Amino acid sequence: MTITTQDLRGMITAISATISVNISMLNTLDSQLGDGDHGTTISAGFAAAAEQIAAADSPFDVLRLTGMTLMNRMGGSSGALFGTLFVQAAMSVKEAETVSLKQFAALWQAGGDGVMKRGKAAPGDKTMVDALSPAVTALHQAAEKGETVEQALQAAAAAAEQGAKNTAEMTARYGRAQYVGERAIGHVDAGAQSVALMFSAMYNYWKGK
Amino acid sequence: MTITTQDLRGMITAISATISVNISMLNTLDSQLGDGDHGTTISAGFAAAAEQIAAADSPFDVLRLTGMTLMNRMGGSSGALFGTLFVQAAMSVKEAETVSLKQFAALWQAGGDGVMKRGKAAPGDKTMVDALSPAVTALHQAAEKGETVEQALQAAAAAAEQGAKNTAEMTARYGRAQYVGERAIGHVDAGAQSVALMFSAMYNYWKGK
Amino acid sequence: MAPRTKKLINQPATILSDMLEGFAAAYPDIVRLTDTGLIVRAQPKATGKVGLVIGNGSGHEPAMIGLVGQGLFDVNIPGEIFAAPGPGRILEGIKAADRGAGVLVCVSHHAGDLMNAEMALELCGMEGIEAVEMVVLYDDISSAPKGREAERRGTAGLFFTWKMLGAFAETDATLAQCKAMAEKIRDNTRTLSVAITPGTNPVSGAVMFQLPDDEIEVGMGVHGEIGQGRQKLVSADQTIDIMLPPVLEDLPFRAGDEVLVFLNNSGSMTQMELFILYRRVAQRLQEAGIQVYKTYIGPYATTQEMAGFALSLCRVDDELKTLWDAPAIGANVRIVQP
Amino acid sequence: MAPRTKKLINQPATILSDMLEGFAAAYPDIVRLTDTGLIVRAQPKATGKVGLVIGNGSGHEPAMIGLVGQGLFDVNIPGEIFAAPGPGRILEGIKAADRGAGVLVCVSHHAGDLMNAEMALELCGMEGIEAVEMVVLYDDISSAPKGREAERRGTAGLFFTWKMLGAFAETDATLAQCKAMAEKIRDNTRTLSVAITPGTNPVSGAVMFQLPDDEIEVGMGVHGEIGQGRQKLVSADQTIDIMLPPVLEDLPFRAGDEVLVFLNNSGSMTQMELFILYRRVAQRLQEAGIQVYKTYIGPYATTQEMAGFALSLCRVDDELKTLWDAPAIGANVRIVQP
Ligand SMILES: Nc1ncnc2c1ncn2[C@@H]1O[C@H](COP(=O)(O)OP(=O)(O)O)[C@@H](O)[C@H]1O
Ligand SMILES: Nc1ncnc2c1ncn2[C@@H]1O[C@H](COP(=O)(O)OP(=O)(O)O)[C@@H](O)[C@H]1O
Ligand SMILES: [Mg+2]
Ligand SMILES: [Mg+2]
Ligand SMILES: [Mg+2]
Ligand SMILES: [Mg+2]
Repeated sequence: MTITTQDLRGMITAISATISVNISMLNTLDSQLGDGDHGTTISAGFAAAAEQIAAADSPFDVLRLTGMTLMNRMGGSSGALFGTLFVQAAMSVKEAETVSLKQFAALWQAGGDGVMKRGKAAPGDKTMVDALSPAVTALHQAAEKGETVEQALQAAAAAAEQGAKNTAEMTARYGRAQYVGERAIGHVDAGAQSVALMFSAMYNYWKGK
Repeated sequence: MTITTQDLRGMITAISATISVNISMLNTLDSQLGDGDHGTTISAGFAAAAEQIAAADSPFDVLRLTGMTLMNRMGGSSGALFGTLFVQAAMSVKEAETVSLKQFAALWQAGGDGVMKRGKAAPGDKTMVDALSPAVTALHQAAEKGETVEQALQAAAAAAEQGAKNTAEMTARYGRAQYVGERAIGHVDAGAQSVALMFSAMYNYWKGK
Repeated sequence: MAPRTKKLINQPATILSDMLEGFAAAYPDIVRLTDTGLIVRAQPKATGKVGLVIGNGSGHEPAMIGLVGQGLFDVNIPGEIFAAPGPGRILEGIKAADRGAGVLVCVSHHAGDLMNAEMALELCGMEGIEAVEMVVLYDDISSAPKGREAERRGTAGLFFTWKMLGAFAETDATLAQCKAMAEKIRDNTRTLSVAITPGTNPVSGAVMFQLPDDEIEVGMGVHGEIGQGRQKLVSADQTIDIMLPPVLEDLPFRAGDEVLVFLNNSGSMTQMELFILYRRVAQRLQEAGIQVYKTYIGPYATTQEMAGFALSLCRVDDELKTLWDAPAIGANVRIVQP
Repeated sequence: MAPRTKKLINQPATILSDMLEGFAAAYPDIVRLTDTGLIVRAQPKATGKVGLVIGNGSGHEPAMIGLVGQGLFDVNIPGEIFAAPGPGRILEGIKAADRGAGVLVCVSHHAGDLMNAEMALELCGMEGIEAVEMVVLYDDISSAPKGREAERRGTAGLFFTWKMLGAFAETDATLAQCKAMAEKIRDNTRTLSVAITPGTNPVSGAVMFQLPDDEIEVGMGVHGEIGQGRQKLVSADQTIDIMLPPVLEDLPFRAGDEVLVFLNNSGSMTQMELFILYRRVAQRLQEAGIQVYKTYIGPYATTQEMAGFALSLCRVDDELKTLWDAPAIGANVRIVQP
């Protein structure tokens, strides 16, 4: 079973819808560690992206347009990082007409690598990387085991959610949260929670189609 | 019995001492109706005046130096008005070597007229005039009745105190208190209270000498 | 002693002298602090020109120490916080400003400023100093009704007079002409202020007035004097819609008029807010057919860290436009054309 | 919707566009707002000169919209409140600043600013735009220890770079020379900030940090980032005595050096306090044998209505002195010599 351009458009739309109903939750998380705008910012970014991709007609186009829109609409570090995630993901499916589960795992891997290169944070630094990285691992494992896309997304969503939860135990070395020091402990990172919501939205899209 | 230059110097010194122990009371009064600095301001003025007059050798000199010092040290409207009070008082004893009770009443009359001319306020406008004006009347009456200076000062002090108390019932047309409107009612005017303290200090000086 | 408010001062008694020393040390090219506490120009203007002097209570910086310099005042006599200087010091200021063509004593209309200036002029009379005139300026439409303009307070709009009178006094204008020019500018200026949050008095540490979280005070004076009344906090556009019409009606400013616009920052307004407010002013003036010649946005007369602003308009003709565009180089107020 | 803080805005979503429209309307002689939301010079500089560009989060006004103009920036790309603009908009800014001699993209070192500028340069590479360089600037000694200067944040001291680099880019300097000049100024600049009371985020309405009534935060960043630690509120003189020594030691500034001094008003400090603080700075520098060439006191990078200030020093030689004295005419920053 492969993932089509239409599926990717549907997933971006689903992410946008999910994020939009979680704006104040994400703002609240960000207000513990940062400036309290993450929900507002990322929701505006995905809403714009969901509009922009209406006519995108290849996996590359959907992902690249999403990334460019996030970058320019969100601005700041999170725009750069979420934008890079999708732009780098796009680069790994440049010629593809559809995306296999293996390719799907690889594109998130490429996106995640782009984020780590751009932002310097590694797993354990209390950022979006802490949700992204286990999700990518889960996708790879599912692909190796020959699971379905739905099973893979379910596992990725669960791994991302757990990864986000785990950030509560960490202190931050990057982003505004680095300035709150030990006071960060006990609070989930907003960007990691957004990544968890992204995978959960993609799983729900797939389950419901 | 006449009032000598030395007496006038003693009275200014007594005023300075009395005002200095009432700074916060006067500031508190002023903070109800104005900017809360009247005690600080007038105390600094009289302290400087008491220093300046050490070598003054005529009633004119004592009063004029006091007035000039108040003006320049206090600044603002109250410096102008308390300064004018003493400068105009000085002008009415220009040549005198000592001051009779009648002259004493006349010099405060002249000072008070100067204040009213400079500041435009009349009795009833909730200003220092409301303490000054009854004190002057009391001095005139005592002089006419042939009372002693001590009796005259006692009556003037009582009249000024009552006059200050009466300002609580008034609303203001001059000074910063004009901006608080009806909210002024119930509060004694700080400048009127200072005038009452002045006469009370002069009475105590005389009683104690 | 412990500071009584959350302000970085040393002690209340030395605020004025500490400030003046720091100010003069920062701007030696522009001002000098005299032994008697006057702020005078580092380079006095040429002889034969009218001297401009003003005394005022301190605590409103940049007013007025920041307005001594080329194209502005010759001498400022700073008083204690919110208290005009006494007549003796004003007299010294008058003497320091005299360049042989007379001195104009400018008064922002407040009781203390006026009384002390009057007394200083009486002292001039006693000393035989003759070429001295006084001009009393006012602009605040909230402080007395139309028809009783001379009872109004001097507030932010006087900035127009200082700037243009300052330029005029750099020419060969006579003392009488300077006084007439000040009156001309005054009579074409109208101002209305609004306060959002109070400042604190740096001497007493007292908050200068109370204002509920959802209210504003329209007509606030520069010392926190209560104005026309409270209103609900509304949007920036609605605030301008409340403030501009009474200003326009008072002069009145009419279609076809050309104006200078000034938004005075009372202390802690953000520039962000002032630009948002100005956007609406520009829109409304355009609708009214009134043309903006130049705009000035910034602090002039502040009330410590009070948040609020004054909206001030001045109707200009060609003569005033030329005076506005002339360079003004005070320590904290520099008007130069690109 | 009801304003969420006691600020005069219309609504959070339109803060940026409302502000830019009002700003451009107020200063048509100096700036123009493009359709794509860039602030560019009203009169572009002559062809053959290096273009200077900077993108940044808004909410720090006058930074950086107020620093576009003669002797300053050619183009500013204002981002949303406290968020750097994305790479696509920076690319537009680069194109708008190009006068045929290349463009220097200036970055105040913050993660978002740096990442977005890097991406913009990658876009330039993809589009074949070659004469573009990036320079990353930092000055805040509290944000990383000595020896790790390149990790430090860009704060108020960058004002020195903008002013002098701006003057340099009005000459025939090449792109490489401009970049080297920016680095020279950066490497001679050190800054330390202090915050007294917090500002509020105009979008969320949230107070940006908490500080007890009797404490100050030394090392505060321009977005309310916590610094080195809290200290008790002390007098103005004592505050300078805490702040100046680490600044002097860091470069180090030595006896015989000549310096520019800048006190940045973070928002709602009174000028009164800044002059009182400057007095002590001048005293201490004199004691240390360090000569002040020029002083600048005023807002540059504000954090909304936060009360606080930054103390910044830049060591200058004859070349830098000449650049400092050249005229700079931005909308809200005008440096002209008397
Ligand atoms: N260097 C980084 N690497 C990875 N993720 C980062 C980095 N910096 C910030 N983030 C992510 O961005 C999130 C904050 O996003 P947002 O609030 O939108 O931006 P800002 O901090 O500029 O307000 C953080 O929760 C974190 O997950
Ligand atoms: N026009 C006036 N005529 C008479 N007295 C006045 C007038 N204006 C003010 N005062 C007196 O001055 C007092 C206030 O003095 P003070 O607090 O020292 O000055 P300020 O109001 O400038 O702070 C008032 O309480 C009032 O008695
Ligand atoms: Mg955030
Ligand atoms: Mg008072
Ligand atoms: Mg007072
Ligand atoms: Mg943010």
